Amino acid sequence: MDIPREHLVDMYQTMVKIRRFEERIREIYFADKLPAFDIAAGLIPGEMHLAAGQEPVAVGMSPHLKEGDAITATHRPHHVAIAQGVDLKRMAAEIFGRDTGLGHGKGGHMHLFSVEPNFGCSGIVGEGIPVAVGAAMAFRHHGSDNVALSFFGEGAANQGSFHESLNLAALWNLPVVFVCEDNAYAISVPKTASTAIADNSDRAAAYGIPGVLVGNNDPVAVYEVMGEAIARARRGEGPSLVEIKTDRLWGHFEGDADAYRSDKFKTEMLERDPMVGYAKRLSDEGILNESDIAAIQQAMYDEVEEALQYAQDSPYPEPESALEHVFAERTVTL
Amino acid sequence: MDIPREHLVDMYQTMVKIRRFEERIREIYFADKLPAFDIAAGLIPGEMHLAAGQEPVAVGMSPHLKEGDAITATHRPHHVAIAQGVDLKRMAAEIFGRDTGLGHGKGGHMHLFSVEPNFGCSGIVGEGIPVAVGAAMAFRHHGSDNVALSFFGEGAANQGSFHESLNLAALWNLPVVFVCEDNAYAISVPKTASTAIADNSDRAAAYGIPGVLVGNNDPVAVYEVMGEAIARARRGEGPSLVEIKTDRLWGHFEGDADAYRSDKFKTEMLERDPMVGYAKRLSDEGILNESDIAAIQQAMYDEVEEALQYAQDSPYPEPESALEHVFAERTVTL
Amino acid sequence: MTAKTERKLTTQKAIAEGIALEMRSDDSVFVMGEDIGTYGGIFGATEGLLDEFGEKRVIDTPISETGFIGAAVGAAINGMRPIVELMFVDFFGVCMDQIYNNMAKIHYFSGGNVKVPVVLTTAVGGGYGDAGQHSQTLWGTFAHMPGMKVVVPSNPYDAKGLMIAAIREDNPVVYMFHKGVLGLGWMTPNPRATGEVPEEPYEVPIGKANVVREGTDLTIATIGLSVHKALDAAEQLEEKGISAEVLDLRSLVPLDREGIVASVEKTHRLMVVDEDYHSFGMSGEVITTAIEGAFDYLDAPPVRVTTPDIPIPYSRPLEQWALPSIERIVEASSNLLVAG
Amino acid sequence: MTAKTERKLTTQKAIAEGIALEMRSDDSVFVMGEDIGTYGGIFGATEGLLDEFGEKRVIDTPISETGFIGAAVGAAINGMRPIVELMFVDFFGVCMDQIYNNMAKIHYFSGGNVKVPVVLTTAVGGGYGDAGQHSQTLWGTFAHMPGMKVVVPSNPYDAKGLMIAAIREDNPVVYMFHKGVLGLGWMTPNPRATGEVPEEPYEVPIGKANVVREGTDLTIATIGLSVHKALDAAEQLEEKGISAEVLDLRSLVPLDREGIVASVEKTHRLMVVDEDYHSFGMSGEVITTAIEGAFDYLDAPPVRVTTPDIPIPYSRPLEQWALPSIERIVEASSNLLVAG
Ligand SMILES: Cc1ncc(C[n+]2csc(CCOP(=O)(O)OP(=O)(O)O)c2C)c(N)n1
Ligand SMILES: Cc1ncc(C[n+]2csc(CCOP(=O)(O)OP(=O)(O)O)c2C)c(N)n1
Ligand SMILES: [Mg+2]
Ligand SMILES: [Mg+2]
Repeated sequence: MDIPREHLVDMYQTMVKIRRFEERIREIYFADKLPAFDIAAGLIPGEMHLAAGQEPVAVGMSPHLKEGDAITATHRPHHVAIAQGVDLKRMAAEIFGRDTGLGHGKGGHMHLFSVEPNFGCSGIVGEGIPVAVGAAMAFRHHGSDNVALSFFGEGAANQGSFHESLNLAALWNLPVVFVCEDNAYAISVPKTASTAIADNSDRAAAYGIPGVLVGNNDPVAVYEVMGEAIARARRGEGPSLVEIKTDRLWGHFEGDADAYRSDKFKTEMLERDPMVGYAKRLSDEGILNESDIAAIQQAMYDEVEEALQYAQDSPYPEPESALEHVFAERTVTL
Repeated sequence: MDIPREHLVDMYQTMVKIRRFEERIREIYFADKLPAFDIAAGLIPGEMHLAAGQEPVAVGMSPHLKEGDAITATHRPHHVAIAQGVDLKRMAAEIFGRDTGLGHGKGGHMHLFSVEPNFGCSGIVGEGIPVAVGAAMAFRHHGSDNVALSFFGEGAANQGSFHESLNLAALWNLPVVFVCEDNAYAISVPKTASTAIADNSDRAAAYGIPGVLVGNNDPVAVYEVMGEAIARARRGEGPSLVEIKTDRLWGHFEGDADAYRSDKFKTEMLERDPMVGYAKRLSDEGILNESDIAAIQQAMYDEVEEALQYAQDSPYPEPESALEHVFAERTVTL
Repeated sequence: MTAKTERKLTTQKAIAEGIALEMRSDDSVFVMGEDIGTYGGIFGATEGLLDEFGEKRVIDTPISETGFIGAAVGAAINGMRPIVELMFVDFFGVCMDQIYNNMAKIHYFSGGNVKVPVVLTTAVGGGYGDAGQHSQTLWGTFAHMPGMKVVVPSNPYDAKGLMIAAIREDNPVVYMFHKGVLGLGWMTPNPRATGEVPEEPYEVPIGKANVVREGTDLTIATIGLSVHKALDAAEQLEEKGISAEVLDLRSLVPLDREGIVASVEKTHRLMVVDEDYHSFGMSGEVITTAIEGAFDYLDAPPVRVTTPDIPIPYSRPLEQWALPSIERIVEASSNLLVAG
Repeated sequence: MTAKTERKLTTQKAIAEGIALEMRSDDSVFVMGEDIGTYGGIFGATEGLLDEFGEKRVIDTPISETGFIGAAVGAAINGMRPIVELMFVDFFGVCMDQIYNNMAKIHYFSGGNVKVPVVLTTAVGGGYGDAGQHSQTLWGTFAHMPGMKVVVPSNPYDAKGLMIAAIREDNPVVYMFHKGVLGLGWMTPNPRATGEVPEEPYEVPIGKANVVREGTDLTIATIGLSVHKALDAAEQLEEKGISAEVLDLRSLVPLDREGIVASVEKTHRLMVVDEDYHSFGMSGEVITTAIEGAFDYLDAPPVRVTTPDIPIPYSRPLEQWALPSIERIVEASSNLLVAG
């Protein structure tokens, strides 16, 4: 399969954007919480789950998306949201709890909802999986060829919602791609202590759908496998399950001492950082030279800074606005 | 595998007992509800799920049980309870809502709990599956070689608890046998409309455990498969999933018009009634002659009548006793 | 409100008719759940819909409540108006996350950008020997958690009007029908379960209580089947010279606090009849509402007739003793009148 | 009650110590849950247990709450005394059936023949920006359903004593620890989260409220972190010459109704502070309890300071505005004193 050059470059560009965003959020998150870390303090309070290292999972999908495709992601949503093109400014503003945020500050980093692109995520493991099934039902009803994608971790694959959702999508032959981001850990619990078999992709057989494994954290491999799974769904040939072995470079959430992963594991993981590997590959293959890469990095850094600045400059919502948006006003007319 | 004669006879005897019990409960259930059926009226109010036709699933297991083995069953529990040897009198009394019942009338036919034998059931689909996993954890902790069995219908195999429980049992290599009673229907919903694949036994692969299919409703085939699964668990070799194709001869609950199953399906089903087939086999093979069979039937009929009489003669609990047994009195001493 | 006709329906048929009318006028409405197609719903709430609208819009599901209720949420976000049935409310425990954490909160999390117009229908209530996992009402549980409206019709007219209003709502609505008010042929006959229902579509506003019987001596605030029991009790009380006002709350979210306060200001005495568990539920909330709004009007402490904090027992004498009964309402009313 | 020592612990360490003591004396006690082993529990409630007791008795689980909580029920029925952790109470929706329909009802269904001694531990509470699916308390939800005791310690001494009592109970106990009272190094420092704790095992009886501050002008009945806020408010009120009695309910099931009534009979005024959602929960039940037991003693209608019926918002100004605060308690107290 030969991949259009712009896709290869787009993927790199998006990877840089994601990584930079996560790095800067991390800095800002800690900046005003240290030395005595207080989770409630600072510009960004609460839990913060960052996806550095998992960029390939997200960027390999995005070139295959079209307008209206729906994505449900997890508590670790930034990479997927950025790869789908969620407004970076409004996303940053939401993470900063500002009125200009996607949810006017009501949701926060685990509850990012965007209408166009069609994105949502949640703080409950496995909660988004059946939601993607329902989005696919709506697409079929409307006769569109849109596809729904649901991202979830390998830990979520042991939650009942995984089983129920895959059975429903297979039974009804719905256009859904289930994407298992296997970073080998659910907080401190290694996959070997949570999952009775080695590869969740083998669980596709329990639903009679294709199960494909991407054994490394390579954006190009993800691109190819996701391309086929999405195309298949678009053609009306039904759902598939894609499992991607990836790496969570940092702790489960920021502040996690990460003592449960051995130094050896962590060192090896950092050595295979996909940012480095993919950049090298692109230059080796002559697709990007050093100055291209430098230019891309600068452009992405600027875009991220702009978004973060927008967020920090935005006002907080009024306290009383907490009472708004519990219920929608009636719009249906009699 | 040659099967001891007494096992073959025991299985028949128990099948007769189960069938007779279900037939008589059915008569009594309707007796005082007709002509104008009122579910709240009569000696036995509420929903009544009977297992006529599913006797082989239960009796094929029982010769392999030993004292202390735990069973969790479903909303359709009588056949399994009788096959495990739950006290027929106290079980009948519970179904009649009497103070002498297993639960002093508090539980009813979907909530039969017995300490010895170790039996429980529930009204929520899939609820008993993880309970069996926990029983197996206790057995291992106590160093016993007891086994836990969980019975559930093919409809329950699409409930999240099925997935979570099988993964746990496989992960922890626990002595559990998961028994899927596939009668092809979940109330009115045929398996083809609920399950993305043909055989739930194939789902065992998602947990790396053996999955065995008993393709017909033959007690001897069940005996052999369950014998191996139970022995395997007792040897400490871990869980298995057994699926048995069986028939629910009557409606989902009594009063169900059963209009969703075609006359053709129902006629063929009645033609393959395992009671008839198994009796014929035993006489063909010279294991039982006509008078043996007649004697067995008489004995079982008498035992069932005795239990039903005991139930009807037993007093109702005092209304105020509804307040008892919400909480247990403290027995642990400081 | 449109003029009534002479046509009489059971509550069950009124619900099905309300759904059918909206499905005809709005193609985005569809129904999903266990046994709601061929079977027409275990309690008949979807009777006849499969024949008229076909398998694409009337969808029988596997026993996967988390899966298909979560799917209803996803469909609603993407332009549909799903009606999804949880066969018995007692089963909520296998799927509550999708209901209270997802369906009910997405609109809020999105700051109003995403709408989730789901109607979750579910059967509630006991009294017919179905034991502890098939007899609960649990409306207090649903009403405690924000983001979903909770309606409980007690008669055919309200059932149709509330269903149509619920379907047209842009918010999640939990629509609880009590098995005892449906007028099912296989349940104990209940004359109050049949009544006049206009054939055309109409709405009953969600959030307005209904004075189903005017009275002056005490207010009996209740919901669901207990409305019928309160009305029967009120007739007996009248013979004793006690004039009871019966307030059918009709919805718990929104709760018509003004309606409660207004009635108490008139009668000066309050009884709450609640088939749900006694503590931490509807009875305490309604009484507190009266205290907050009409403290100085109360001539005696409000009382409650509820189901005690026990699992619903199976055996008839136990269950009948535990659930609110006409006798208990009459007795408590008499006591309330002499109190204070 | 055994004599206190000078030794001080945080609430988190007191919980872990209580569990360790019982595990030493009773081999049937074991712990199961997500990240409770190597990690020691996300909130440290099981810190050190894996090292002392090993993998057989301190078991990390997959993210399968229905599976492992159901397994705890099965283990309890078969002679074990499991302590099972639901990491955040907000996750109850994926496993509530095993909790309320199974764990809490089997003893009743069995007519007392089967015991289910499970301790379900879970973290509750907000105030640190963790948003709408990680900040709820939901004790009203658990207290509404019969068959499980519900305890909520507010300090280290009670935390250890209630844990030991819970483990020794032959009934299911839902043990809710508020993140804000644990004394965790990564949470906003809270001096009240550290206190004297005897080293030996002892019990705090489940079902007895605790007057943590004596007062004469009003009763502030509350639970969890709000006990600390009420105590802080009481100090400010004292400067205004208002004497507030603070009642730490400590458990909702059983609810110490006598304790509530006794305090109200003394102060004649009641405020309930509840971090849980406003409606259909603890605040209404406690007020109704006072009305039923001390109506004639009340000089003014009881008031409540609660979290409104909204999902917990993420943004700090919104969340801080929505949750009960010292300021709101002080202001409502002052109003309550002039009312009536
Ligand atoms: C139902 C539920 N259980 C537990 C949690 C707590 N929790 C949040 S993230 C997480 C680990 C998830 O692991 P995985 O699915 O592999 O995703 P990852 O964090 O590795 O991206 C857990 C246990 C939760 N949010 N929801
Ligand atoms: C969680 C849950 N969902 C739905 C029901 C209602 N219900 C009771 S039995 C049943 C069908 C079960 O089918 P199956 O598991 O095949 O068992 P069978 O009745 O065929 O023996 C259903 C849907 C329930 N009791 N619990
Ligand atoms: Mg992971
Ligand atoms: Mg079946």
